[in-house]
Amino acid sequence: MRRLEPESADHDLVFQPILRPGMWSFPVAGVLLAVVLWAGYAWGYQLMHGLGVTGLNRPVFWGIYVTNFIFFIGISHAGTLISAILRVTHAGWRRPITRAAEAITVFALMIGPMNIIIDLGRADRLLYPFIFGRFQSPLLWDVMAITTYFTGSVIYLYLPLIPDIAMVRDRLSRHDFRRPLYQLLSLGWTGSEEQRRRLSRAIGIMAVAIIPIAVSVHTVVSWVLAMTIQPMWHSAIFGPYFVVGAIFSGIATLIIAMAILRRAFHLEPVLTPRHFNNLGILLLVMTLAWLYFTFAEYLTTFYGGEPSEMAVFRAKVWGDYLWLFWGMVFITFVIPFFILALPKTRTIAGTVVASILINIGMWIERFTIVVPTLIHPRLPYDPGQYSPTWVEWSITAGEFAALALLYVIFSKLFPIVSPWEISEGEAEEALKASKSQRVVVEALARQR
Amino acid sequence: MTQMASDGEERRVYRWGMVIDLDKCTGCQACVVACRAENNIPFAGEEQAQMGRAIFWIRIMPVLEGEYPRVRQRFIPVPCQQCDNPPCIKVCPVGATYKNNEGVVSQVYARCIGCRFCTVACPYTVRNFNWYSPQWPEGMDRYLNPDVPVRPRGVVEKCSFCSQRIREARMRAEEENRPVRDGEVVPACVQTCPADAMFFGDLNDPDSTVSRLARSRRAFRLQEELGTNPKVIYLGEEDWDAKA
Amino acid sequence: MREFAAFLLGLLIIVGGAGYAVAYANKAEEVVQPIRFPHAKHTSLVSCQTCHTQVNDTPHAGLPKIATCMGCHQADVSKSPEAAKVRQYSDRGEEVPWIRLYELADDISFSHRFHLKQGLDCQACHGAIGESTQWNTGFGKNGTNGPSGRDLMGFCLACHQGRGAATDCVACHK
Amino acid sequence: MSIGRRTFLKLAGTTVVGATLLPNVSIPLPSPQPEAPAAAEEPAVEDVATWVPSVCLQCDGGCGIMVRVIDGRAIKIEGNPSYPVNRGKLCPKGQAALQVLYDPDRIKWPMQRVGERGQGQWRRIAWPEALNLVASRLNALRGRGAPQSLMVWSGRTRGQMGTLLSRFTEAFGSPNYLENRFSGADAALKAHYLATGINELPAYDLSNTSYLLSFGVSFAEAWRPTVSVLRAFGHMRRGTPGRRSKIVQIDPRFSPSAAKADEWIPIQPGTDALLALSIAHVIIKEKLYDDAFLKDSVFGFQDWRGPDGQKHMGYTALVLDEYAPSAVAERTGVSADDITRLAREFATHRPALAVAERGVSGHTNGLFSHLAIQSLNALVGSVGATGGVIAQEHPPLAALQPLKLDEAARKGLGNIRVDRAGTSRFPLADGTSQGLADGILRQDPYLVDTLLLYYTNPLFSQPGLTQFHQAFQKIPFIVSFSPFMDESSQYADLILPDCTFLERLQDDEPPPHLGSPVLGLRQPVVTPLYDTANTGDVLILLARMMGGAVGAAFPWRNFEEMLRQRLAGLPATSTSPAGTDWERLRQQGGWWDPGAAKTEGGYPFTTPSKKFELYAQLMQRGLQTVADAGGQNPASNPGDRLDNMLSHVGIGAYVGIAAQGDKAFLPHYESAHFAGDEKEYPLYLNTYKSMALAEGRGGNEPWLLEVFGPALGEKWTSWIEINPETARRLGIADKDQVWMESAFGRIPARARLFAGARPDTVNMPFGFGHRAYGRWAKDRGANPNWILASDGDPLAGLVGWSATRVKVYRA
Repeated sequence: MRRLEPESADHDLVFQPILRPGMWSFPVAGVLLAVVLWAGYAWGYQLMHGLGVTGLNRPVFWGIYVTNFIFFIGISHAGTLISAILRVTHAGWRRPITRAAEAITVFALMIGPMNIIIDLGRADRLLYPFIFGRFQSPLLWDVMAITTYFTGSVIYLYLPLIPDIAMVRDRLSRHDFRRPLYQLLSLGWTGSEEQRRRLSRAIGIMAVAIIPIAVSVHTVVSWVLAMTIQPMWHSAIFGPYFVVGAIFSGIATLIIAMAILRRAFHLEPVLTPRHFNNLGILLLVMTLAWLYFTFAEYLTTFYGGEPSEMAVFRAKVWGDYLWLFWGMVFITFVIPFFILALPKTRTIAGTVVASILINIGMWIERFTIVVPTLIHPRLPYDPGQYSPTWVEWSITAGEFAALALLYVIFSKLFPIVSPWEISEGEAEEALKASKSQRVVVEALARQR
Repeated sequence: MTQMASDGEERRVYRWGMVIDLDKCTGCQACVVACRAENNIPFAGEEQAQMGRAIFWIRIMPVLEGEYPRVRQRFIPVPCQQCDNPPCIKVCPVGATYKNNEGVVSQVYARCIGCRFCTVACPYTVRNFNWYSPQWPEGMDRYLNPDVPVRPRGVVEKCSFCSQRIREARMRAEEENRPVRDGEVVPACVQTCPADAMFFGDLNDPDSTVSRLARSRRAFRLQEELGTNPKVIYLGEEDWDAKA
Repeated sequence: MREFAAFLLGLLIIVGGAGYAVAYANKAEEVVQPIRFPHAKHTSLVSCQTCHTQVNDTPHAGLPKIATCMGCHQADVSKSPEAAKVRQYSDRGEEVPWIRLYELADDISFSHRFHLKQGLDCQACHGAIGESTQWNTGFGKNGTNGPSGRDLMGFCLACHQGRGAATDCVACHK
Repeated sequence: MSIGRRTFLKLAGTTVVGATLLPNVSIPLPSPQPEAPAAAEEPAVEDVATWVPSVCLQCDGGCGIMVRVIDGRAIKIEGNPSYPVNRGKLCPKGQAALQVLYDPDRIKWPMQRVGERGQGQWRRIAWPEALNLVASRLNALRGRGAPQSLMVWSGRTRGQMGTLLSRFTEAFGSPNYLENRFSGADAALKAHYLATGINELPAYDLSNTSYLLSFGVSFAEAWRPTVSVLRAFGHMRRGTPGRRSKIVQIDPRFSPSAAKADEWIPIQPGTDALLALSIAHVIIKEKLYDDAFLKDSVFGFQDWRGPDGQKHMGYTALVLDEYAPSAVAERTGVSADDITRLAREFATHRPALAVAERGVSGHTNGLFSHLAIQSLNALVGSVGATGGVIAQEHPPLAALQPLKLDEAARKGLGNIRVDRAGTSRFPLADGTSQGLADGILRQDPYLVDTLLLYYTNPLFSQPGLTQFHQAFQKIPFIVSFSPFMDESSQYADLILPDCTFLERLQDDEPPPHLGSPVLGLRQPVVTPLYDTANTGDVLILLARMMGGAVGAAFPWRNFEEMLRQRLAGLPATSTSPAGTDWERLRQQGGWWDPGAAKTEGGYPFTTPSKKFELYAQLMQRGLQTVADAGGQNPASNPGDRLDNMLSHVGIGAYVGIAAQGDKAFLPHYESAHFAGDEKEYPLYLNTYKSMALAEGRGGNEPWLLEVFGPALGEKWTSWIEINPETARRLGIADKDQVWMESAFGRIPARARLFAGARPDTVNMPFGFGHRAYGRWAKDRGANPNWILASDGDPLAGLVGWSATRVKVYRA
């Protein structure tokens, strides 16, 4: 077997950002950092004064922090789940995008649960769930599932990174200050047969293991709502509904990230329209699945006509949330469906537009799941109202900025497209004399 | 019901319950104010109150029906329903709320992390959250009840059936080696109710006033269908039955 | 290897510092009472209730009022110069500013009366303070004898569990 | 804490010097504050609660309370379980009273105005200086021979405070003592007087009533004594096995009372008398009345012949002639069938009781409507009977020294009142605020030089506020005794702050309702927080500083001494110690004697006929007296005959009472007048009191503000209720900000659509719209008094709270 050393110049492209960082990233990172810092200030302000600085109230005890939580946990499925499924199913076209997807997972999982901490009335008692935890609480299930998922995702991101880190290590000059970092992280990777065998085995196990974990995570997230007896929360399909929504928004996020990386790092040869096309088809499947679940959920509620449920249903479908709700349906289903169904529009631009709309729509979906139920509690009290304050919006903006910022930093430190995996693929393809792989290689060559 | 204490003595186990007679209740809100005075509940002020941030351990739910001139309105005082199967307790991640052996759903302020899972899980929306630190402007803290702690910002609080009063009565009874007598202990709301529409006592004692009233044909519980099995029992309104 | 040593050293500093801080926080603060009061001398003559007059009737034991002290010390029963201080306070019409040793957290409800009626004696909680011959030995604020701030809940709970007394949170917590 | 007491002690013990006009008197007074009970002193035991009995003063009800005091701090208020008025129960106002005591915006010491009126600039002034100021001014007034220029205006006077204030005014020589104690209920009082001769509010045995016709009575919110009424309500509902009383609420607004009633009759505003009299029509026609009672105890049921042989029309003839159900159905908005049904139910479910209150008396025809409604009780024999109107016994207090007037006082008292009560302008009034602002403004009949305000806040609570503000500017010197910086105190020149009711000693007789006599003892539960003093003490001190006949009228060292003298008359009963046993009286919280109630055995009528008078001879004679003394009114000539006065020259010309001859003295319907043109102002404005704030005195208590309007979930602000259909027509949505405009101005309001509002009426609560009164009350909501007409009833000068038309439009 061909030794996997990076003399293959095709790979220089993906190392470019690390070896010769362009200056463009600093202003971008600066802006993102500013937003994050502002959010930090907002959080500090909230810690100082209490949750009163939000728009939360009785009965709307949960608002966009919980919305964000669900949303970020949702997009975390971009990642690991997709790449694992693709890996397990030996989808060859996955190779250039797995890294990008896995990174999204890890970062979304860092940010998502932050919302729970931000949402705590007593952040100083953060460790209590670990000290005094009660397993009957779905929140504890969340803690467990997310911790496991996060650990798994980090490992799953890290394992395929090892050979790449080693490659970077070997390409950095002896005096480069970053060298010790890569030295440490590469765990003495030499690319020996034994190492490669073990790595491949480890990745294989993780890929299988991560799928049920990922499914369980969003199921459990949905159960935080579904385990209560609140109208339009207490639903048996919430688990799969949320998982489908999570994968849906995850793919959309991945497409957006890929498009940005493609432009930013000139990865056009690696991330080809084919990838977008394939992901677009996946997205099309998911939007149909999402619509199916949404329809099932709402039809069941409507047909049952239970009064408390109908109060929430009415609010969403033709009440105060009419615009949000139908807007959501429009931008998460109607428009994306047409874009993605027609091969003509299933282009890079088309899938990106659809993905942006879908992500906005999915955030709104989370919001319209969380808030209208709380606004219409079971007892017909003075109905609630909720308008988030600058603190909540700032922190929300900060979270999206933080995701982007982490991504930028990551992409400057590690190859965002795995040269090793591509090489691995090349090796496989070479055996199969795959045409498509050659196209990539040729494209890479052309690019150079 | 009794239970054996370790020294072999039989000890009475109470199961506190409340009965609210809606036929008598006039919605005057004396219970609401009495509760706030007894339990050191701060007032929220206009801005916060309009946002729905005012804390009430018991509140009046006005149910208005019909159109002019055939209008009907009921006033339903809603304290914590003290469910026997409380949805709030199940969801608490740290055990900051629990049902004690006398059936009272209690909140442990020192344990609560303020995640508000219990407040959203409660189908009666009777749990409250301290959005800000409680405030008693310029000397108004002088009327604070030393028997009840002041809750800090960021924790959930709720009706305790005036547990400080129950504790006091139980200790007095134990000192005198007798059970707590029917009517000996009442929460602040029950004590003040001008129309005598509220009752409090031991549901384990079949002869207590609350047990007797709970067996009434008029008796119902809020959202019985949820299976929460509240220990706050309502008595419905009656009609004047002369043939018109 | 050197890193490992540094790591160990750092860990040692952190753990040690924390331990010291905890120990320091729990160190009994020695209290200087306005009058050097030997408990033993009094308990050999009278019961605790003689001076802590409220203990049978109220939740509080009560610190002795000057009138209580003067019940005996009106006459020169003791040659101690400390006893003379009692009369000086009385002459000035002042109460003795005793410093309370045992304080409970704000959210604790505790009744002396109730616990006495349950047949407990003072020593059950207050240990040997009644036998102290020195006015301040070992008895500091939230001190080492009897219930203290350190693990008061554990102390109470152990007894409650042993006697089958209430262990419900709201039995003691407000 | 004790500044107040110390300063006052010093003052009381000091020879008053430097007041040239004053006799140099030395008044050796002990502490004007009675010793507070044990709790307020150094606690005998630490941290242990004591319960101090006292009497609530959050409304006119007068409930017995027990205040939990720990370390000198008042912690919680509960009802006094043995007090007969409330039996351990308390309303939200009583529960919130600690916020009166601990209100940070209280007036903490005497203050003198330094800025312009109403600007709110003050300087602290010592008590001796302040009292000297008042004493010398008042003595100067007497010196000038114008004692009538003093006006004393009081509100919630309880027990001996009323006696003290009126005695002071009389001894001083001014006829201008105005007490608006029962504002809104005064028509009930007057009607009760005209029919029975007893000049006080009627007492109702509500608990035992089987059928209650409630005309505009807010029994569930604001009918005194609140708690007693609510207790009675509970009893009517489920108190007696096998009997659940029926309550019919006749009210333009679907109030909480209507919600709790069995039936709601949304009557056309101002037509209550029509409905009542047509019910009477059915009862008479179907002979459902109590024949025996009518024969023995009622005067004027049938036509009758006077001593001069002249034939007079009786009640029956009038009612049968004019008020058939079919004749009134359209005007009242109640169908003839309903009227007939109500009449039959009322007459056949005895004891039945018809009561009326604010909702009825708020109209210009209120007094006559009250007479009509009250007559129903006579028809079914519910006067002096269980479950009906019952006689009220009073505690037998020892008499005070008779008042000896000097020449100056006699001369001053010879003047007519500023408000023209008792003249042909308001012939049946004892005092009225209706013509008052006008009288002060025009200095007609004379200048009001000095005004003392006790527990009343006219610049907030009187209709026609604009005029009252102008009038107050015309008064050279205003003294307020208020513990709070209310609107009227802001216009004062000097404030001599009273203690709040939880800090002072006072006696308290509840309004009539139990039948049996009660005298509560309000005692300080804590030592006064600030340098404030009980106005009772201050008044006695002031009188003694003034010396002369005024000083001699107050021979007591302080209020407690006077109180003890009066209470000495109370005998020991099975439930209470004798009045001389001061300590036990204090421990119990008052004196009462349930055994003395007379629910059976008739009614102590003091009318000329010694019967219940359907034909009100007292009215006839009262008007005749005024007519005979006609010279007092420039518009009437001496020797005017009564008929003339009524129809042409006198009252008729003023107010337009339509009825003539006998009909005028019988319960009848006068049409109600509403200020404002019907075309321009198409909606009736119906004002009401709420449970939480009543007339507005609770506006500085956050606990009450936060629970203000339970029916609509409103809090911290006021609103107007509009029928949804009307609102739709006006283009107004729920919670819109709107203007409500009458012929007298406009106020902003928050519109709430409410199915319980009549399409032609908007409802607005009192209690908001303060322009002063502390941080929580100030600038919150709106006060309808700014746009209410100041007219009302023409005979007794009663205020027309709902006699104004308005229009509503979006802001």
